Amino acid sequence: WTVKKDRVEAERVLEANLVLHPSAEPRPALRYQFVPNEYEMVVPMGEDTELIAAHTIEEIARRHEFEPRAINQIKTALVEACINATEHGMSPDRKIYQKFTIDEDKIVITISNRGVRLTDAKPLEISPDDQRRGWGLKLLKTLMDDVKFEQVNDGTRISMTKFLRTSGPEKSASATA
Amino acid sequence: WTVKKDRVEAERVLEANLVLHPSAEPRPALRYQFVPNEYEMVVPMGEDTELIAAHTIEEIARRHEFEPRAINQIKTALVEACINATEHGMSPDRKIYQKFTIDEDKIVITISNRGVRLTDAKPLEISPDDQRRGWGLKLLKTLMDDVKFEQVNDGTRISMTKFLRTSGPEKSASATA
Amino acid sequence: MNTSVQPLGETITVFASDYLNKLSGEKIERECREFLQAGCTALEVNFKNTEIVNSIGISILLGVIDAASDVNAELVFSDVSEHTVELFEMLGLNNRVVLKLR
Amino acid sequence: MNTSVQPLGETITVFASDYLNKLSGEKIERECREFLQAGCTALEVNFKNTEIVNSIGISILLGVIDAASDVNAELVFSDVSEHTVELFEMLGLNNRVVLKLR
Ligand SMILES: Nc1ncnc2c1ncn2[C@@H]1O[C@H](COP(=O)(O)OP(=O)(O)O)[C@@H](O)[C@H]1O
Ligand SMILES: Nc1ncnc2c1ncn2[C@@H]1O[C@H](COP(=O)(O)OP(=O)(O)O)[C@@H](O)[C@H]1O
Repeated sequence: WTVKKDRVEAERVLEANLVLHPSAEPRPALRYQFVPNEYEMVVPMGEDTELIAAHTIEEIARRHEFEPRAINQIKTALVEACINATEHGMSPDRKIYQKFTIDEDKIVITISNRGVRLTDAKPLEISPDDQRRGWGLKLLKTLMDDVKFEQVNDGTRISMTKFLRTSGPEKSASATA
Repeated sequence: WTVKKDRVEAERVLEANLVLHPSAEPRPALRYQFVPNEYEMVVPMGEDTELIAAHTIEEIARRHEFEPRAINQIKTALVEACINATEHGMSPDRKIYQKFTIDEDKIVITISNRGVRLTDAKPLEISPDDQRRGWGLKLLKTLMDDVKFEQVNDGTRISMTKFLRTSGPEKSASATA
Repeated sequence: MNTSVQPLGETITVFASDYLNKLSGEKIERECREFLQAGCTALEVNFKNTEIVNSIGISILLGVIDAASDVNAELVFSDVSEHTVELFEMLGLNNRVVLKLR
Repeated sequence: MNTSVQPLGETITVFASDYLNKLSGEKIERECREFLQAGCTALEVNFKNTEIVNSIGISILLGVIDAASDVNAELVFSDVSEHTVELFEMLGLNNRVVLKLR
Protein backbone atom coordinates (compact mmCIF):
# COMPACT_ATOMS: atom_id res chain seq x y z
CA TRP A 1 0.00 0.00 0.00
CA THR A 2 1.61 3.18 -1.19
CA VAL A 3 -0.33 5.76 0.78
CA LYS A 4 2.40 6.32 3.36
CA LYS A 5 5.12 6.64 0.73
CA ASP A 6 2.99 8.99 -1.35
CA ARG A 7 2.29 11.18 1.63
CA VAL A 8 5.97 11.50 2.41
CA GLU A 9 6.63 12.30 -1.25
CA ALA A 10 3.80 14.84 -1.30
CA GLU A 11 5.20 16.55 1.76
CA ARG A 12 8.61 16.64 0.14
CA VAL A 13 7.30 18.27 -3.02
CA LEU A 14 5.12 20.60 -1.01
CA GLU A 15 8.22 21.86 0.75
CA ALA A 16 10.07 22.06 -2.54
CA ASN A 17 7.19 24.00 -3.94
CA LEU A 18 7.14 26.49 -1.10
CA VAL A 19 10.83 27.05 -1.70
CA LEU A 20 10.17 27.53 -5.40
CA HIS A 21 7.45 30.10 -4.77
CA PRO A 22 8.79 32.07 -1.82
CA SER A 23 7.01 35.21 -2.91
CA ALA A 24 3.72 33.49 -3.59
CA GLU A 25 0.81 34.09 -1.30
CA PRO A 26 0.88 31.68 1.60
CA ARG A 27 -1.13 28.66 0.58
CA PRO A 28 -4.07 28.17 2.91
CA ALA A 29 -3.85 24.84 4.68
CA LEU A 30 -7.05 23.72 3.04
CA ARG A 31 -5.41 23.80 -0.36
CA TYR A 32 -3.24 20.93 0.73
CA GLN A 33 -5.70 18.11 0.69
CA PHE A 34 -3.89 14.86 0.33
CA VAL A 35 -6.27 12.27 -1.07
CA PRO A 36 -4.40 9.52 -2.82
CA ASN A 37 -7.20 7.67 -4.54
CA GLU A 38 -9.80 10.20 -5.35
CA TYR A 39 -11.08 10.72 -8.87
CA GLU A 40 -13.47 13.39 -10.04
CA MET A 41 -15.48 13.61 -13.19
CA VAL A 42 -17.96 16.09 -14.60
CA VAL A 43 -20.03 15.05 -17.59
CA PRO A 44 -22.72 16.93 -19.47
CA MET A 45 -26.23 15.53 -19.08
CA GLY A 46 -27.76 13.64 -21.96
CA GLU A 47 -26.52 11.69 -24.96
CA ASP A 48 -25.83 8.65 -22.78
CA THR A 49 -22.82 10.28 -21.13
CA GLU A 50 -23.54 8.10 -18.09
CA LEU A 51 -21.92 5.30 -20.10
CA ILE A 52 -18.63 7.20 -20.24
CA ALA A 53 -18.70 7.56 -16.47
CA ALA A 54 -19.65 3.89 -16.10
CA HIS A 55 -16.67 2.79 -18.16
CA THR A 56 -14.36 5.02 -16.14
CA ILE A 57 -15.58 3.63 -12.84
CA GLU A 58 -15.28 0.13 -14.32
CA GLU A 59 -11.58 0.68 -15.03
CA ILE A 60 -10.97 2.18 -11.59
CA ALA A 61 -12.81 -0.62 -9.79
CA ARG A 62 -10.99 -3.28 -11.81
CA ARG A 63 -7.63 -1.83 -10.80
CA HIS A 64 -8.73 -2.05 -7.20
CA GLU A 65 -9.55 -5.72 -7.46
CA PHE A 66 -13.30 -5.51 -7.35
CA GLU A 67 -14.90 -8.64 -8.73
CA PRO A 68 -16.75 -8.62 -12.06
CA ARG A 69 -20.12 -8.97 -10.33
CA ALA A 70 -19.46 -6.03 -8.02
CA ILE A 71 -18.16 -3.97 -10.92
CA ASN A 72 -21.36 -4.55 -12.88
CA GLN A 73 -23.42 -3.59 -9.85
CA ILE A 74 -21.42 -0.42 -9.39
CA LYS A 75 -21.77 0.49 -13.07
CA THR A 76 -25.51 0.00 -13.04
CA ALA A 77 -25.94 2.00 -9.82
CA LEU A 78 -23.89 4.84 -11.27
CA VAL A 79 -25.98 4.80 -14.45
CA GLU A 80 -29.22 4.95 -12.44
CA ALA A 81 -27.97 7.84 -10.31
CA CYS A 82 -26.93 9.76 -13.43
CA ILE A 83 -30.30 9.16 -15.07
CA ASN A 84 -32.06 10.45 -11.96
CA ALA A 85 -29.90 13.55 -11.92
CA THR A 86 -30.70 14.15 -15.59
CA GLU A 87 -34.41 13.35 -15.37
CA HIS A 88 -35.35 14.87 -12.04
CA GLY A 89 -32.61 17.35 -11.23
CA MET A 90 -33.90 20.29 -13.29
CA SER A 91 -30.25 21.16 -13.47
CA PRO A 92 -29.46 24.69 -14.63
CA ASP A 93 -25.96 23.81 -15.83
CA ARG A 94 -26.87 20.37 -17.20
CA LYS A 95 -23.87 18.71 -15.61
CA ILE A 96 -23.38 15.67 -13.43
CA TYR A 97 -20.65 15.98 -10.81
CA GLN A 98 -19.07 12.71 -9.79
CA LYS A 99 -16.47 11.72 -7.26
CA PHE A 100 -14.97 8.28 -6.80
CA THR A 101 -13.00 7.65 -3.62
CA ILE A 102 -11.17 4.39 -3.19
CA ASP A 103 -10.18 3.16 0.24
CA GLU A 104 -8.48 -0.05 1.13
CA ASP A 105 -11.81 -1.80 1.62
CA LYS A 106 -14.40 0.20 -0.30
CA ILE A 107 -15.29 2.54 -3.10
CA VAL A 108 -17.53 5.54 -2.47
CA ILE A 109 -19.30 7.10 -5.43
CA THR A 110 -20.84 10.54 -5.11
CA ILE A 111 -23.16 11.81 -7.81
CA SER A 112 -24.34 15.40 -7.51
CA ASN A 113 -26.39 17.77 -9.56
CA ARG A 114 -27.38 21.35 -9.18
CA GLY A 115 -31.08 22.18 -9.37
CA VAL A 116 -33.87 20.47 -7.49
CA ARG A 117 -33.14 19.43 -3.93
CA LEU A 118 -34.53 16.01 -3.13
CA THR A 119 -37.04 17.34 -0.60
CA ASP A 120 -38.32 19.84 -3.13
CA ALA A 121 -39.28 16.93 -5.33
CA LYS A 122 -42.14 14.61 -4.50
CA PRO A 123 -41.42 12.36 -1.52
CA LEU A 124 -39.03 9.49 -2.09
CA GLU A 125 -40.06 5.94 -2.77
CA ILE A 126 -43.78 6.56 -2.68
CA SER A 127 -44.71 4.25 -5.46
CA PRO A 128 -45.97 6.27 -8.37
CA ASP A 129 -49.23 5.33 -10.02
CA ASP A 130 -47.38 3.72 -12.85
CA GLN A 131 -45.90 0.66 -11.15
CA ARG A 132 -43.18 0.60 -13.73
CA ARG A 133 -41.32 3.63 -12.53
CA GLY A 134 -39.75 4.40 -9.19
CA TRP A 135 -37.21 1.60 -9.50
CA GLY A 136 -34.07 3.70 -9.71
CA LEU A 137 -33.62 4.32 -5.99
CA LYS A 138 -34.66 0.76 -5.13
CA LEU A 139 -32.01 -0.56 -7.48
CA LEU A 140 -29.33 1.72 -6.04
CA LYS A 141 -30.02 0.39 -2.58
CA THR A 142 -29.96 -3.21 -3.67
CA LEU A 143 -26.88 -2.91 -5.87
CA MET A 144 -24.76 -0.96 -3.40
CA ASP A 145 -23.95 -1.62 0.26
CA ASP A 146 -24.85 1.82 1.52
CA VAL A 147 -26.72 4.71 -0.11
CA LYS A 148 -27.13 8.20 1.33
CA PHE A 149 -29.14 11.09 -0.06
CA GLU A 150 -28.22 14.61 0.84
CA GLN A 151 -29.77 17.86 -0.19
CA VAL A 152 -26.97 20.28 -0.68
CA ASN A 153 -27.25 24.00 -1.00
CA ASP A 154 -27.99 24.09 -4.68
CA GLY A 155 -29.05 20.57 -5.51
CA THR A 156 -28.95 16.89 -4.69
CA ARG A 157 -26.11 14.55 -3.80
CA ILE A 158 -26.18 10.78 -3.62
CA SER A 159 -23.33 8.88 -1.97
CA MET A 160 -23.09 5.16 -2.58
CA THR A 161 -20.63 2.75 -1.01
CA LYS A 162 -19.55 -0.67 -2.18
CA PHE A 163 -17.29 -2.73 0.02
CA LEU A 164 -14.51 -4.80 -1.42
CA ARG A 165 -14.98 -8.46 -0.69
CA THR A 166 -12.75 -11.03 -2.24
CA SER A 167 -15.27 -13.72 -1.32
CA GLY A 168 -17.89 -14.40 1.32
CA PRO A 169 -21.66 -14.15 1.68
CA GLU A 170 -23.51 -12.17 -0.96
CA LYS A 171 -26.50 -9.93 -0.44
CA SER A 172 -29.89 -11.28 -1.38
CA ALA A 173 -30.70 -10.40 -4.96
CA SER A 174 -34.37 -9.53 -4.48
CA ALA A 175 -35.60 -5.97 -4.16
CA THR A 176 -39.23 -6.64 -4.95
CA ALA A 177 -41.83 -7.03 -2.25
CA TRP B 1 -26.55 18.94 -33.82
CA THR B 2 -28.33 19.25 -30.51
CA VAL B 3 -26.66 22.31 -29.04
CA LYS B 4 -29.51 24.64 -29.88
CA LYS B 5 -32.12 22.30 -28.52
CA ASP B 6 -30.11 21.71 -25.36
CA ARG B 7 -29.72 25.40 -24.80
CA VAL B 8 -33.44 25.96 -25.07
CA GLU B 9 -34.00 23.07 -22.69
CA ALA B 10 -31.41 24.42 -20.27
CA GLU B 11 -33.06 27.81 -20.29
CA ARG B 12 -36.38 26.16 -19.62
CA VAL B 13 -35.06 24.23 -16.62
CA LEU B 14 -33.18 27.27 -15.41
CA GLU B 15 -36.44 29.16 -15.30
CA ALA B 16 -38.16 26.23 -13.63
CA ASN B 17 -35.36 26.14 -11.11
CA LEU B 18 -35.66 29.80 -10.29
CA VAL B 19 -39.34 29.27 -9.69
CA LEU B 20 -38.59 26.30 -7.47
CA HIS B 21 -36.12 28.25 -5.35
CA PRO B 22 -37.71 31.67 -5.10
CA SER B 23 -36.12 32.28 -1.72
CA ALA B 24 -32.68 31.06 -2.71
CA GLU B 25 -29.89 33.57 -3.04
CA PRO B 26 -29.81 35.03 -6.50
CA ARG B 27 -27.51 32.88 -8.59
CA PRO B 28 -24.63 34.91 -9.92
CA ALA B 29 -24.63 34.96 -13.69
CA LEU B 30 -21.31 33.16 -13.74
CA ARG B 31 -22.88 30.10 -12.16
CA TYR B 32 -24.87 29.60 -15.31
CA GLN B 33 -22.22 28.43 -17.69
CA PHE B 34 -23.81 26.54 -20.47
CA VAL B 35 -21.24 24.25 -22.06
CA PRO B 36 -22.86 21.31 -23.76
CA ASN B 37 -19.86 19.13 -24.47
CA GLU B 38 -17.40 19.77 -21.75
CA TYR B 39 -16.01 16.99 -19.61
CA GLU B 40 -13.77 17.36 -16.60
CA MET B 41 -11.64 14.82 -14.86
CA VAL B 42 -9.30 14.89 -11.90
CA VAL B 43 -7.02 11.91 -11.35
CA PRO B 44 -4.39 11.30 -8.69
CA MET B 45 -0.81 11.27 -9.95
CA GLY B 46 0.99 7.97 -10.23
CA GLU B 47 0.00 4.33 -10.63
CA ASP B 48 -0.56 4.81 -14.37
CA THR B 49 -3.75 6.79 -13.82
CA GLU B 50 -3.02 8.54 -17.12
CA LEU B 51 -4.35 5.36 -18.75
CA ILE B 52 -7.74 5.87 -17.13
CA ALA B 53 -7.86 9.37 -18.57
CA ALA B 54 -6.66 8.08 -21.95
CA HIS B 55 -9.48 5.54 -22.10
CA THR B 56 -12.02 8.18 -21.15
CA ILE B 57 -10.86 10.56 -23.88
CA GLU B 58 -10.85 7.62 -26.28
CA GLU B 59 -14.52 6.97 -25.63
CA ILE B 60 -15.39 10.65 -25.91
CA ALA B 61 -13.44 11.09 -29.15
CA ARG B 62 -14.96 7.96 -30.65
CA ARG B 63 -18.46 9.27 -29.96
CA HIS B 64 -17.51 12.45 -31.76
CA GLU B 65 -16.44 10.59 -34.88
CA PHE B 66 -12.71 11.06 -34.59
CA GLU B 67 -10.83 8.51 -36.67
CA PRO B 68 -8.84 5.72 -35.01
CA ARG B 69 -5.53 7.32 -35.98
CA ALA B 70 -6.50 10.68 -34.48
CA ILE B 71 -7.82 8.95 -31.36
CA ASN B 72 -4.51 7.20 -30.83
CA GLN B 73 -2.65 10.46 -31.29
CA ILE B 74 -4.92 12.18 -28.78
CA LYS B 75 -4.46 9.36 -26.26
CA THR B 76 -0.69 9.45 -26.55
CA ALA B 77 -0.56 13.23 -26.25
CA LEU B 78 -2.73 13.11 -23.16
CA VAL B 79 -0.51 10.43 -21.62
CA GLU B 80 2.62 12.51 -22.26
CA ALA B 81 1.07 15.63 -20.76
CA CYS B 82 0.03 13.67 -17.66
CA ILE B 83 3.51 12.19 -17.27
CA ASN B 84 5.04 15.67 -17.49
CA ALA B 85 2.65 16.97 -14.86
CA THR B 86 3.58 14.06 -12.60
CA GLU B 87 7.33 14.15 -13.26
CA HIS B 88 8.00 17.87 -13.42
CA GLY B 89 5.06 19.52 -11.70
CA MET B 90 6.23 19.15 -8.08
CA SER B 91 2.54 19.10 -7.39
CA PRO B 92 1.54 19.63 -3.77
CA ASP B 93 -1.83 17.92 -4.14
CA ARG B 94 -0.61 15.20 -6.53
CA LYS B 95 -3.55 15.64 -8.84
CA ILE B 96 -3.93 16.13 -12.57
CA TYR B 97 -6.79 18.39 -13.63
CA GLN B 98 -8.15 17.67 -17.07
CA LYS B 99 -10.78 19.27 -19.23
CA PHE B 100 -12.05 17.99 -22.55
CA THR B 101 -14.11 20.36 -24.67
CA ILE B 102 -15.72 19.11 -27.84
CA ASP B 103 -16.77 21.51 -30.54
CA GLU B 104 -18.28 20.74 -33.86
CA ASP B 105 -14.85 20.59 -35.52
CA LYS B 106 -12.34 19.99 -32.74
CA ILE B 107 -11.50 18.66 -29.34
CA VAL B 108 -9.51 20.76 -26.87
CA ILE B 109 -7.71 18.98 -24.05
CA THR B 110 -6.46 20.95 -21.09
CA ILE B 111 -4.12 19.31 -18.60
CA SER B 112 -3.22 21.32 -15.51
CA ASN B 113 -1.25 20.74 -12.37
CA ARG B 114 -0.53 22.80 -9.33
CA GLY B 115 3.10 23.29 -8.35
CA VAL B 116 5.92 24.37 -10.61
CA ARG B 117 5.09 26.98 -13.21
CA LEU B 118 6.66 26.20 -16.56
CA THR B 119 8.96 29.24 -16.47
CA ASP B 120 10.19 28.26 -13.03
CA ALA B 121 11.47 25.05 -14.55
CA LYS B 122 14.41 24.96 -16.91
CA PRO B 123 13.65 26.50 -20.30
CA LEU B 124 11.52 24.48 -22.65
CA GLU B 125 12.86 22.35 -25.43
CA ILE B 126 16.51 22.99 -24.78
CA SER B 127 17.73 19.52 -25.51
CA PRO B 128 18.99 17.97 -22.31
CA ASP B 129 22.39 16.29 -22.26
CA ASP B 130 20.78 12.92 -22.45
CA GLN B 131 19.45 12.91 -26.00
CA ARG B 132 16.88 10.38 -24.96
CA ARG B 133 14.78 12.70 -22.91
CA GLY B 134 13.00 15.90 -23.80
CA TRP B 135 10.68 14.15 -26.25
CA GLY B 136 7.42 14.71 -24.43
CA LEU B 137 6.76 18.24 -25.62
CA LYS B 138 8.01 17.46 -29.13
CA LEU B 139 5.56 14.58 -29.33
CA LEU B 140 2.67 16.70 -28.08
CA LYS B 141 3.30 19.20 -30.84
CA THR B 142 3.57 16.57 -33.53
CA LEU B 143 0.57 14.54 -32.39
CA MET B 144 -1.79 17.48 -31.89
CA ASP B 145 -2.71 20.36 -34.20
CA ASP B 146 -2.10 23.13 -31.70
CA VAL B 147 -0.41 23.13 -28.30
CA LYS B 148 -0.31 26.04 -25.85
CA PHE B 149 1.53 26.28 -22.55
CA GLU B 150 0.32 28.63 -19.89
CA GLN B 151 1.69 29.33 -16.47
CA VAL B 152 -1.26 29.79 -14.24
CA ASN B 153 -1.25 31.23 -10.77
CA ASP B 154 -0.36 28.08 -8.98
CA GLY B 155 1.03 25.80 -11.66
CA THR B 156 1.13 24.84 -15.30
CA ARG B 157 -1.56 24.34 -17.90
CA ILE B 158 -1.21 22.77 -21.32
CA SER B 159 -3.99 23.15 -23.90
CA MET B 160 -3.94 20.88 -26.91
CA THR B 161 -6.28 21.00 -29.88
CA LYS B 162 -7.05 18.31 -32.41
CA PHE B 163 -9.26 19.14 -35.36
CA LEU B 164 -11.81 16.71 -36.63
CA ARG B 165 -11.11 15.72 -40.21
CA THR B 166 -13.11 13.05 -41.89
CA SER B 167 -10.43 12.76 -44.58
CA GLY B 168 -7.87 14.97 -46.28
CA PRO B 169 -4.16 15.66 -46.07
CA GLU B 170 -2.36 14.35 -43.01
CA LYS B 171 0.44 16.06 -41.14
CA SER B 172 3.96 14.82 -41.73
CA ALA B 173 4.85 12.13 -39.27
CA SER B 174 8.40 13.23 -38.60
CA ALA B 175 9.36 15.27 -35.55
CA THR B 176 13.07 14.52 -35.64
CA ALA B 177 15.56 16.98 -37.05
CA MET C 1 -26.66 0.96 -30.67
CA ASN C 2 -28.82 -0.69 -33.28
CA THR C 3 -31.49 -3.27 -32.96
CA SER C 4 -31.80 -5.61 -35.87
CA VAL C 5 -34.22 -8.30 -36.81
CA GLN C 6 -33.63 -11.79 -38.08
CA PRO C 7 -36.28 -14.36 -38.90
CA LEU C 8 -35.26 -17.69 -37.36
CA GLY C 9 -37.54 -20.62 -38.12
CA GLU C 10 -40.84 -19.79 -36.51
CA THR C 11 -39.34 -17.59 -33.85
CA ILE C 12 -38.55 -14.00 -34.68
CA THR C 13 -35.48 -12.60 -32.98
CA VAL C 14 -35.00 -8.96 -32.09
CA PHE C 15 -31.53 -7.92 -30.96
CA ALA C 16 -31.12 -5.49 -28.09
CA SER C 17 -28.31 -2.96 -28.37
CA ASP C 18 -25.25 -2.51 -26.14
CA TYR C 19 -27.04 -0.03 -23.90
CA LEU C 20 -30.68 -0.75 -23.26
CA ASN C 21 -32.12 2.61 -22.27
CA LYS C 22 -35.25 4.58 -23.09
CA LEU C 23 -34.35 5.21 -26.72
CA SER C 24 -33.15 1.74 -27.66
CA GLY C 25 -35.81 0.14 -25.45
CA GLU C 26 -38.60 1.94 -27.29
CA LYS C 27 -37.14 0.78 -30.57
CA ILE C 28 -37.30 -2.85 -29.41
CA GLU C 29 -40.82 -2.37 -28.13
CA ARG C 30 -41.93 -0.89 -31.44
CA GLU C 31 -40.41 -3.76 -33.37
CA CYS C 32 -41.89 -6.41 -31.11
CA ARG C 33 -45.35 -4.87 -31.27
CA GLU C 34 -45.19 -4.80 -35.04
CA PHE C 35 -44.28 -8.48 -35.23
CA LEU C 36 -46.98 -9.43 -32.75
CA GLN C 37 -49.57 -7.44 -34.65
CA ALA C 38 -48.44 -9.19 -37.83
CA GLY C 39 -49.30 -12.50 -36.15
CA CYS C 40 -45.94 -13.62 -34.79
CA THR C 41 -46.48 -16.24 -32.05
CA ALA C 42 -42.90 -16.80 -30.89
CA LEU C 43 -40.61 -13.89 -30.14
CA GLU C 44 -37.05 -13.84 -28.88
CA VAL C 45 -35.27 -10.74 -27.60
CA ASN C 46 -31.56 -11.45 -27.82
CA PHE C 47 -29.21 -9.67 -25.42
CA LYS C 48 -25.87 -10.94 -26.66
CA ASN C 49 -24.70 -7.41 -27.49
CA THR C 50 -26.06 -5.87 -24.32
CA GLU C 51 -23.62 -4.57 -21.73
CA ILE C 52 -25.87 -2.38 -19.59
CA VAL C 53 -29.63 -2.20 -19.03
CA ASN C 54 -31.10 0.67 -17.09
CA SER C 55 -34.36 0.80 -15.15
CA ILE C 56 -36.21 2.68 -17.88
CA GLY C 57 -35.14 0.00 -20.33
CA ILE C 58 -36.49 -2.65 -17.96
CA SER C 59 -39.83 -0.90 -17.61
CA ILE C 60 -40.12 -0.89 -21.38
CA LEU C 61 -39.33 -4.62 -21.50
CA LEU C 62 -42.30 -5.13 -19.17
CA GLY C 63 -44.43 -3.52 -21.85
CA VAL C 64 -43.10 -6.04 -24.34
CA ILE C 65 -43.93 -8.88 -21.95
CA ASP C 66 -47.49 -7.58 -21.60
CA ALA C 67 -47.88 -7.17 -25.34
CA ALA C 68 -46.77 -10.76 -25.94
CA SER C 69 -48.98 -12.19 -23.22
CA ASP C 70 -51.99 -10.21 -24.56
CA VAL C 71 -51.83 -12.21 -27.80
CA ASN C 72 -50.62 -15.43 -26.15
CA ALA C 73 -47.30 -15.29 -27.96
CA GLU C 74 -44.24 -17.08 -26.57
CA LEU C 75 -41.53 -14.73 -25.42
CA VAL C 76 -37.92 -15.52 -24.50
CA PHE C 77 -35.12 -13.22 -23.41
CA SER C 78 -31.98 -15.00 -24.58
CA ASP C 79 -28.19 -14.59 -24.27
CA VAL C 80 -28.73 -12.52 -21.14
CA SER C 81 -25.55 -11.80 -19.16
CA GLU C 82 -25.31 -13.01 -15.59
CA HIS C 83 -25.44 -9.46 -14.31
CA THR C 84 -28.51 -8.57 -16.36
CA VAL C 85 -30.27 -11.73 -15.11
CA GLU C 86 -29.49 -10.57 -11.57
CA LEU C 87 -30.97 -7.18 -12.39
CA PHE C 88 -34.08 -8.72 -13.98
CA GLU C 89 -34.51 -10.90 -10.88
CA MET C 90 -34.30 -7.87 -8.60
CA LEU C 91 -37.35 -6.47 -10.35
CA GLY C 92 -39.19 -9.78 -10.70
CA LEU C 93 -38.97 -10.12 -14.49
CA ASN C 94 -37.91 -13.76 -14.12
CA ASN C 95 -41.46 -14.56 -12.96
CA ARG C 96 -42.94 -13.14 -16.12
CA VAL C 97 -40.67 -14.21 -18.95
CA VAL C 98 -38.29 -17.07 -19.78
CA LEU C 99 -34.67 -15.97 -19.28
CA LYS C 100 -31.86 -17.83 -21.04
CA LEU C 101 -28.36 -17.16 -19.77
CA ARG C 102 -25.56 -16.19 -22.11
CA MET D 1 1.19 -5.67 -17.42
CA ASN D 2 3.56 -8.56 -17.59
CA THR D 3 6.36 -9.22 -19.95
CA SER D 4 6.97 -12.85 -20.63
CA VAL D 5 9.62 -14.74 -22.48
CA GLN D 6 9.32 -17.52 -25.02
CA PRO D 7 12.17 -19.27 -26.79
CA LEU D 8 11.34 -19.53 -30.48
CA GLY D 9 13.82 -21.38 -32.63
CA GLU D 10 16.99 -19.34 -32.55
CA THR D 11 15.25 -16.06 -31.89
CA ILE D 12 14.26 -15.21 -28.36
CA THR D 13 11.01 -13.29 -28.04
CA VAL D 14 10.24 -10.86 -25.25
CA PHE D 15 6.66 -9.64 -24.99
CA ALA D 16 5.96 -6.01 -24.21
CA SER D 17 2.99 -5.30 -21.94
CA ASP D 18 -0.19 -3.36 -22.70
CA TYR D 19 1.29 -0.08 -21.47
CA LEU D 20 4.96 0.42 -22.25
CA ASN D 21 6.09 2.95 -19.66
CA LYS D 22 9.12 3.35 -17.40
CA LEU D 23 8.34 0.36 -15.22
CA SER D 24 7.44 -2.17 -17.89
CA GLY D 25 10.11 -0.75 -20.22
CA GLU D 26 12.82 -1.33 -17.65
CA LYS D 27 11.60 -4.87 -17.23
CA ILE D 28 11.96 -5.52 -20.97
CA GLU D 29 15.39 -3.89 -20.99
CA ARG D 30 16.54 -6.08 -18.09
CA GLU D 31 15.31 -9.22 -19.81
CA CYS D 32 16.87 -8.31 -23.14
CA ARG D 33 20.22 -7.50 -21.56
CA GLU D 34 20.21 -10.82 -19.75
CA PHE D 35 19.57 -12.74 -22.97
CA LEU D 36 22.21 -10.78 -24.84
CA GLN D 37 24.75 -11.37 -22.07
CA ALA D 38 23.89 -15.06 -22.20
CA GLY D 39 24.91 -15.04 -25.86
CA CYS D 40 21.59 -14.59 -27.64
CA THR D 41 22.20 -13.33 -31.21
CA ALA D 42 18.62 -12.81 -32.39
CA LEU D 43 16.09 -10.99 -30.27
CA GLU D 44 12.49 -10.08 -30.96
CA VAL D 45 10.43 -7.67 -28.90
CA ASN D 46 6.80 -8.47 -29.59
CA PHE D 47 4.22 -5.68 -29.23
CA LYS D 48 1.04 -7.63 -29.91
CA ASN D 49 -0.34 -6.81 -26.45
CA THR D 50 0.76 -3.20 -26.49
CA GLU D 51 -1.89 -0.50 -26.64
CA ILE D 52 0.11 2.57 -25.60
CA VAL D 53 3.82 3.42 -25.54
CA ASN D 54 4.99 6.57 -23.82
CA SER D 55 8.15 8.59 -24.46
CA ILE D 56 9.98 7.17 -21.46
CA GLY D 57 9.22 3.68 -22.75
CA ILE D 58 10.64 4.66 -26.13
CA SER D 59 13.83 6.03 -24.59
CA ILE D 60 14.29 2.71 -22.83
CA LEU D 61 13.76 0.84 -26.11
CA LEU D 62 16.65 2.88 -27.53
CA GLY D 63 18.78 1.41 -24.76
CA VAL D 64 17.75 -2.06 -25.89
CA ILE D 65 18.66 -1.18 -29.48
CA ASP D 66 22.11 -0.02 -28.34
CA ALA D 67 22.65 -3.11 -26.22
CA ALA D 68 21.82 -5.37 -29.17
CA SER D 69 24.02 -3.48 -31.60
CA ASP D 70 26.91 -3.54 -29.10
CA VAL D 71 27.03 -7.33 -29.39
CA ASN D 72 26.00 -7.41 -33.06
CA ALA D 73 22.77 -9.22 -32.25
CA GLU D 74 19.80 -9.03 -34.60
CA LEU D 75 16.84 -7.11 -33.16
CA VAL D 76 13.28 -6.93 -34.45
CA PHE D 77 10.27 -5.11 -33.03
CA SER D 78 7.31 -7.20 -34.20
CA ASP D 79 3.50 -7.01 -34.13
CA VAL D 80 3.75 -3.26 -33.75
CA SER D 81 0.44 -1.40 -34.16
CA GLU D 82 0.14 1.19 -36.90
CA HIS D 83 -0.05 3.96 -34.34
CA THR D 84 3.04 2.78 -32.48
CA VAL D 85 4.97 2.56 -35.76
CA GLU D 86 3.96 6.17 -36.41
CA LEU D 87 5.24 7.12 -32.97
CA PHE D 88 8.51 5.23 -33.46
CA GLU D 89 8.95 6.99 -36.81
CA MET D 90 8.43 10.39 -35.20
CA LEU D 91 11.45 9.72 -33.01
CA GLY D 92 13.53 8.01 -35.68
CA LEU D 93 13.50 4.48 -34.27
CA ASN D 94 12.69 3.07 -37.71
CA ASN D 95 16.22 3.99 -38.79
CA ARG D 96 17.74 1.94 -36.01
CA VAL D 97 15.67 -1.22 -35.74
CA VAL D 98 13.54 -3.43 -37.99
CA LEU D 99 9.83 -2.76 -37.39
CA LYS D 100 7.25 -5.38 -38.36
CA LEU D 101 3.66 -4.20 -38.49
CA ARG D 102 0.90 -6.02 -36.66
N1 LIG E 1 -31.14 13.70 -8.48
C1 LIG E 1 -32.42 13.89 -8.11
N2 LIG E 1 -32.90 15.16 -7.96
C2 LIG E 1 -34.16 15.36 -7.60
N3 LIG E 1 -35.06 14.38 -7.36
C3 LIG E 1 -34.66 13.11 -7.47
C4 LIG E 1 -33.31 12.79 -7.85
N4 LIG E 1 -33.21 11.44 -7.87
C5 LIG E 1 -34.40 10.96 -7.54
N5 LIG E 1 -35.29 11.94 -7.29
C6 LIG E 1 -36.72 11.79 -6.88
O1 LIG E 1 -36.92 10.46 -6.42
C7 LIG E 1 -37.99 9.84 -7.15
C8 LIG E 1 -37.77 8.35 -7.30
O2 LIG E 1 -36.72 8.08 -8.22
P1 LIG E 1 -36.57 6.66 -8.87
O3 LIG E 1 -36.70 5.63 -7.81
O4 LIG E 1 -35.31 6.64 -9.66
O5 LIG E 1 -37.81 6.51 -9.84
P2 LIG E 1 -38.20 7.27 -11.18
O6 LIG E 1 -36.95 7.85 -11.72
O7 LIG E 1 -38.75 6.17 -12.04
O8 LIG E 1 -39.22 8.31 -10.78
C9 LIG E 1 -38.03 10.58 -8.48
O9 LIG E 1 -39.28 10.48 -9.10
C10 LIG E 1 -37.66 11.99 -8.05
O10 LIG E 1 -38.79 12.67 -7.59
N1 LIG F 1 3.73 20.17 -16.26
C1 LIG F 1 4.98 20.70 -16.21
N2 LIG F 1 5.37 21.44 -15.15
C2 LIG F 1 6.62 21.97 -15.09
N3 LIG F 1 7.55 21.79 -16.04
C3 LIG F 1 7.25 21.06 -17.12
C4 LIG F 1 5.95 20.48 -17.27
N4 LIG F 1 5.94 19.81 -18.46
C5 LIG F 1 7.16 19.97 -19.00
N5 LIG F 1 7.95 20.71 -18.20
C6 LIG F 1 9.35 21.11 -18.46
O1 LIG F 1 9.65 20.92 -19.84
C7 LIG F 1 10.77 20.07 -20.01
C8 LIG F 1 10.66 19.24 -21.27
O2 LIG F 1 9.67 18.25 -21.12
P1 LIG F 1 9.64 16.99 -22.07
O3 LIG F 1 9.80 17.46 -23.48
O4 LIG F 1 8.44 16.20 -21.80
O5 LIG F 1 10.95 16.16 -21.72
P2 LIG F 1 11.32 15.33 -20.41
O6 LIG F 1 10.06 15.04 -19.67
O7 LIG F 1 11.97 14.10 -20.95
O8 LIG F 1 12.25 16.23 -19.63
C9 LIG F 1 10.82 19.23 -18.75
O9 LIG F 1 12.10 18.73 -18.49
C10 LIG F 1 10.34 20.24 -17.70
O10 LIG F 1 11.40 21.05 -17.27
